[in-house]
Amino acid sequence: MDTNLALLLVLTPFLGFLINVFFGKSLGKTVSGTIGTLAVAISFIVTLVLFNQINSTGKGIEVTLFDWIQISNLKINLGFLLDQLSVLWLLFVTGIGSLIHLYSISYMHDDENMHKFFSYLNLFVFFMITLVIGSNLLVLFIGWEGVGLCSYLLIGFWYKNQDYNDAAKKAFIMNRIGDLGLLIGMFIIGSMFSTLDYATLKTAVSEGSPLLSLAALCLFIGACGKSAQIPLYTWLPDAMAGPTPVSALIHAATMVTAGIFMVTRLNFVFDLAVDVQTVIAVIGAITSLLAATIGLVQNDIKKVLAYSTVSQLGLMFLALGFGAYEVAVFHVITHAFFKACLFLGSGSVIHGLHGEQDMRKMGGLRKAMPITFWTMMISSLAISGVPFFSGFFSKDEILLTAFHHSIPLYVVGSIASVMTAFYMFRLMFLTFFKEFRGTEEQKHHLHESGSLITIPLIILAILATFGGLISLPGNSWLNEYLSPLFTKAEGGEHHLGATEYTLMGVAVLGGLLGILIAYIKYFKQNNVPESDDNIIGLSKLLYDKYYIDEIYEAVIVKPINFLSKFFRDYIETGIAAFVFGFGKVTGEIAFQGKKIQTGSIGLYLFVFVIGLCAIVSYLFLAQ
Amino acid sequence: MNVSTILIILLIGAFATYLSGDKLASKVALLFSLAALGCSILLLNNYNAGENISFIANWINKPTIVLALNADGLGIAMVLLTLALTPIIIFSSFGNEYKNAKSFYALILFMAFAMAGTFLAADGLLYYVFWELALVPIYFIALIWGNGDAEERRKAVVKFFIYTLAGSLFMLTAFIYLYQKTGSFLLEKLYAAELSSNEQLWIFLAFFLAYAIKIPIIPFHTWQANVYQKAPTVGTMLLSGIMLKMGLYSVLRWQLPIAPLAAKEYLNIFISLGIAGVIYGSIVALKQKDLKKLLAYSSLAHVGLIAAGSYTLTLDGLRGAVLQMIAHGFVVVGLFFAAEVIFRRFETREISEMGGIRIQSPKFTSMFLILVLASVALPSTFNFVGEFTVLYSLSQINIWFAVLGGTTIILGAYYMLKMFQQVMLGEANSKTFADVSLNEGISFAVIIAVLLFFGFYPKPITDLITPSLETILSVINKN
Amino acid sequence: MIHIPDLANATPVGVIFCILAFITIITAFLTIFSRNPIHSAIYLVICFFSIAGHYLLLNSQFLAVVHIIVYSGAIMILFLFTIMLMNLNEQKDVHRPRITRLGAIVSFCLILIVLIALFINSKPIVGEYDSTGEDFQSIKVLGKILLDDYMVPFEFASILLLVAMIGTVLLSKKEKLNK
Amino acid sequence: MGNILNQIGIENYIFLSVVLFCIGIFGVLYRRNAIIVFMSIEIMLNAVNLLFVAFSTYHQDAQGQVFVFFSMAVAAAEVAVGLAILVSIFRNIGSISIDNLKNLKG
Repeated sequence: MDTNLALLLVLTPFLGFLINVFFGKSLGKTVSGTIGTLAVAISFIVTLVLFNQINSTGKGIEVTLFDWIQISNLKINLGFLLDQLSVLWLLFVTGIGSLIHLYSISYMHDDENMHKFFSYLNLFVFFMITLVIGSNLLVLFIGWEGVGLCSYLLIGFWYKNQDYNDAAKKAFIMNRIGDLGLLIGMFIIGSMFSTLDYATLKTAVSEGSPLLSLAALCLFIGACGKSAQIPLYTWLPDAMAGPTPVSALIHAATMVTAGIFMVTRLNFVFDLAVDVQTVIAVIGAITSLLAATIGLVQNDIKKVLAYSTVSQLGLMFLALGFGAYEVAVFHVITHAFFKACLFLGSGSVIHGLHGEQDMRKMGGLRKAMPITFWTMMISSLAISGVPFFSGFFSKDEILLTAFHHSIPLYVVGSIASVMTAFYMFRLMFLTFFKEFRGTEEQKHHLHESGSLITIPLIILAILATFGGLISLPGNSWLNEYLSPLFTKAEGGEHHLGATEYTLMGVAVLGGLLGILIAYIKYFKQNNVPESDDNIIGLSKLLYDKYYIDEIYEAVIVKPINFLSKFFRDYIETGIAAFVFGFGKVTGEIAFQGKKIQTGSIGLYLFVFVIGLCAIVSYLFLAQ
Repeated sequence: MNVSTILIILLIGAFATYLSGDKLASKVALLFSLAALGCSILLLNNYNAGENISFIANWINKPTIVLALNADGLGIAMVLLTLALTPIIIFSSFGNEYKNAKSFYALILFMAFAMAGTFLAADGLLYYVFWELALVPIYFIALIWGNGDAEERRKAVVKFFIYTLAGSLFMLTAFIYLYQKTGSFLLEKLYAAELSSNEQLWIFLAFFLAYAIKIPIIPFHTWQANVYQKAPTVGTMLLSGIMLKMGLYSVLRWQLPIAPLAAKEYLNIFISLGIAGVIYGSIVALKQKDLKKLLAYSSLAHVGLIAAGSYTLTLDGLRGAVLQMIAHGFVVVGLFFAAEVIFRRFETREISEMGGIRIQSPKFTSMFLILVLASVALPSTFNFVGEFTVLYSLSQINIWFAVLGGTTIILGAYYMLKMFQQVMLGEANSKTFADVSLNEGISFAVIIAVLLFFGFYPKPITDLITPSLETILSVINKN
Repeated sequence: MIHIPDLANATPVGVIFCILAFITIITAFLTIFSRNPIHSAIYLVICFFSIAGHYLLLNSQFLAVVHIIVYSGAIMILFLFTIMLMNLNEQKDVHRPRITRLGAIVSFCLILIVLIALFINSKPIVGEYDSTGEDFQSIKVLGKILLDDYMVPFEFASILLLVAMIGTVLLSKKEKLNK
Repeated sequence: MGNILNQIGIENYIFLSVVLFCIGIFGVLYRRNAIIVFMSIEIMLNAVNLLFVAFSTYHQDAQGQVFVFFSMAVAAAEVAVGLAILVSIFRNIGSISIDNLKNLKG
């Protein structure tokens, strides 16, 4: 029964993928969209059933299908593990997945390759589910690379534009750098404990060692790649080249949180590697701040959201670094709600403006698109940490944890939060308030999107509002639910004292401050960001993302390409010349030797006589 | 029935193909190759049932050379690879017109015969004969039916021929030396030979030269890219899909067990060479302008990893190497076939002249993409199983080997996706590109099916090869 | 040790041998040194006759006769005809470079010294030459051996001669140009 | 009838034929004229024949003479063919100097 349920869970999206691949075109757009959505919805229902079961019994379900890879001291099964963590993850993966599928039916309706889009989305959900429910690291790795592949396919969905293809390629390759880290981590763990199975591993891991720390570090590199942390974050902003639902699903809500999932899953490993935890916290904090600063000045609506995602992911890693896994998970969930909502809202805006993404050409959309506006407003409030929206609780918990462990990182995180509030409301003011700054024709066509788009928005907005209820300070359902997973009883149950309330107040004030600055700058003073050429000074540095892409290009990509050219033009020809050299030398010897053959019989005979004499004398003397 | 049946079928097939005339040749060849495949599957069945399917007969008395064909799991796996790829290769050529087709297809079957013989032979000299015999058909195939400027082609092919022949000569010397020592060419006698570590080193090096050229391991690879480019695609497939594996297989079968001390002592050097090939091949592949050359360098990178895995002398390394050999055989044949499909339509192999194919041919794009992904070892493809096992075994020797060898997954993705982007994506090309025909589709589908099936369920192959690899390892570790 | 014939106490046979040997060597040298090929040929004929004399001295009359017929008769006539056919004379002989002459003299001396030193230093023959008195070289005996033991080579020799004849005819035939 | 060698000695025959043979070699090296070269070769052949006969007497065995007989046959054939070749060479290049015959030159 459990096996069947698990298989149903995994294979329904895969079936959807197959149907859309082979018959999608003939089925027509609506049908293929419906099939895609249904496939994910069925998974969602199955997840609900499973969730119900696990929540009541409190026990995980393990399903083993068959042996997959045999290595001398490792036996790797293709198996699934459905426990609290994975089912929780599945809930929002399939839940938000279904909503986004639904949304896409309308959003992608004009695209000729809609069936392909849905097949990729279904494939993505399939791999994401595999990632989440795999019972060992290698099955996770299938999903891990699989979602990377789908991300590649979907970023480059409009494949006629080579820039988009570049972005897709970049995403895949950067992910692969992380994947190598993950693989190495697996190797180390595999050779240390002879297993990659979570359950076995949990009992096997007992004490920290340098090697274990190295493994944890390698695994974290993997997480960096997938979850867009320094130094591997640059692909995520570029990944916005894909259609907006993709950005919402893959690059905000689900795939990018895979790194956090993995770290949470292996919490028992990371708990023993304290140094690595520090590294994680520091990198998370820095990423969070760096991305937030870049987000301050971006003018592309999706870019702002992308940097915001990176920044929020940084905050989650900050929490992970302190061992507060449930806090990170909590933020993953609330973030999934409001960030998906924001992306879908921005998609709705872009859809309404026929592809315009530059905020400088928007404005005043509040009246034309009220539902979009209100849902996005709610989500912005949530992400800014305004009290009683979901983001308030989760972000506050993170900062609280940070405060308890390290004041500097707390300060960094807080500054990032203030910035978040600022750029989100900058986005809101520029997009929805004041006058419309686009062309007359666009203005003419302004309209609220259809119900297939607005319904998911509304649902997500509701979730973004109330999502915080699952883990109220002092009375956290989530912590209790997840507690079987963690070895250390840490983080969750804060005693709500004066410090905590003060911190909460500071956080709220910070958020409000950010909103206020945005209000003054973009509403009161009615500033509109300068066009690209006129950006100078610090803004220019921020606007150009600290030139990190350029630095990578110059330090890594260019040298490799140069090396490739050098190898091709010089080393290859050099070795070839060396090999040919043998032939040449032989030829030369023959050519020179040819000259001895003068053709003069006299000479031959002379030499013959000398030789004869020599041989005869030798034989004679040798006696 | 024993394994000699396969060889006889192939040999008869070669003659029958030659006699059947140009029109029928391709079909007759396909028929015989399928018959050989069927026969080998039957034999596999018998083998699994515990039947002895080896074959032994006297051939020459002085010096003692025995017609010994030994079929253990490893040999059968390699023969199956050969015989599964041969029909695919023959079938994939159905879209092309070859002049003097009867000789062409007869040569293909003859090559399959020689290669299968190499994988089965258990007598040093018999093995050597098969090894060299395989060189003859590919020489003619590349020379006569190749493409590009005839003079340059001749140069490349002759270089290849002499180069590999020269390498093999050292192997022959080693065999003769071993014969002096043991009085026999038989595999088990050679395994049992008592050799000092100095002798082993020389024998190891002599074998290494032959295999390093065939595989090829850098810096012995210079023949490869040019021959791959100049040979007709069928020839390239035979070379890269099967013939490379002869070298890799021989490392496992002959080199390591006969000279284990040398292998152990210089383990790090040879692994490093393999890994250097991985990195070097990947980097050179980045900037190739010719599609087939790019694939050739990618092949160089992959076989480097396989070789590195073989030289680890661990069960994982050997097993991963064999798995990767089989996977690579299929994927590289698929990729070269894709290059051929493009060539049939665009009449070019220059990457810069392609682009925008995806718009016109979604099916081909999907198939090509799957092959590209398999080539970069995406999990759930067969290649991942092999690559993971090999990298794992490398990590057991030294974690840095795994890190450096693992760069293949980054660099591999880089050059393959770059190539895919330039070839397939972008704005529509001015030239029309018809989507894959039924014949082409079948070839692709078979290859992809194999790759995906074994990607999830490699157990049959693992179970088949593991006992013989354990035997080899026990010989290696005998003292 | 080298045995120098004592001319004072020489037997008649010894004297004859000395004279014959002298003639042989001198004419052989003259053959080589004379500028005119015709003279060379004449000296060679004399040389051959002297060798035939040696044969007679060794009591092999049959060979002596055959020698005269084949060499002096057939071969030398062939030489003479050829020389005359080509109309060769002294002027036609090309100038010999000094290095060639030097080389020739060096190798002549060298091989002579080596061979003579060799024979001198090898095991000398001790004692008398025995003679059983058995007839071993009369025409009768030779004919028997030739057509008995050496039947097959004898026939082959005839084939050889036939082939040589055919070859000669073919070679000396004037080739038709542009056939 | 005593052995003739008792009066002359086999050494003298050996020396005679050695000298004769060396004269032949000398002739081949010394002269450029192909006909004279030919004659020198004949001298060498005769030197060997002489030795054959001498040893035939020494061993009281007719086989040596049989060999001389064969060697004469071969010499005859050789001279016939050789001269024919010379004639045709002369016809083609107008000279019989062996310096001009360098087609074997590499």
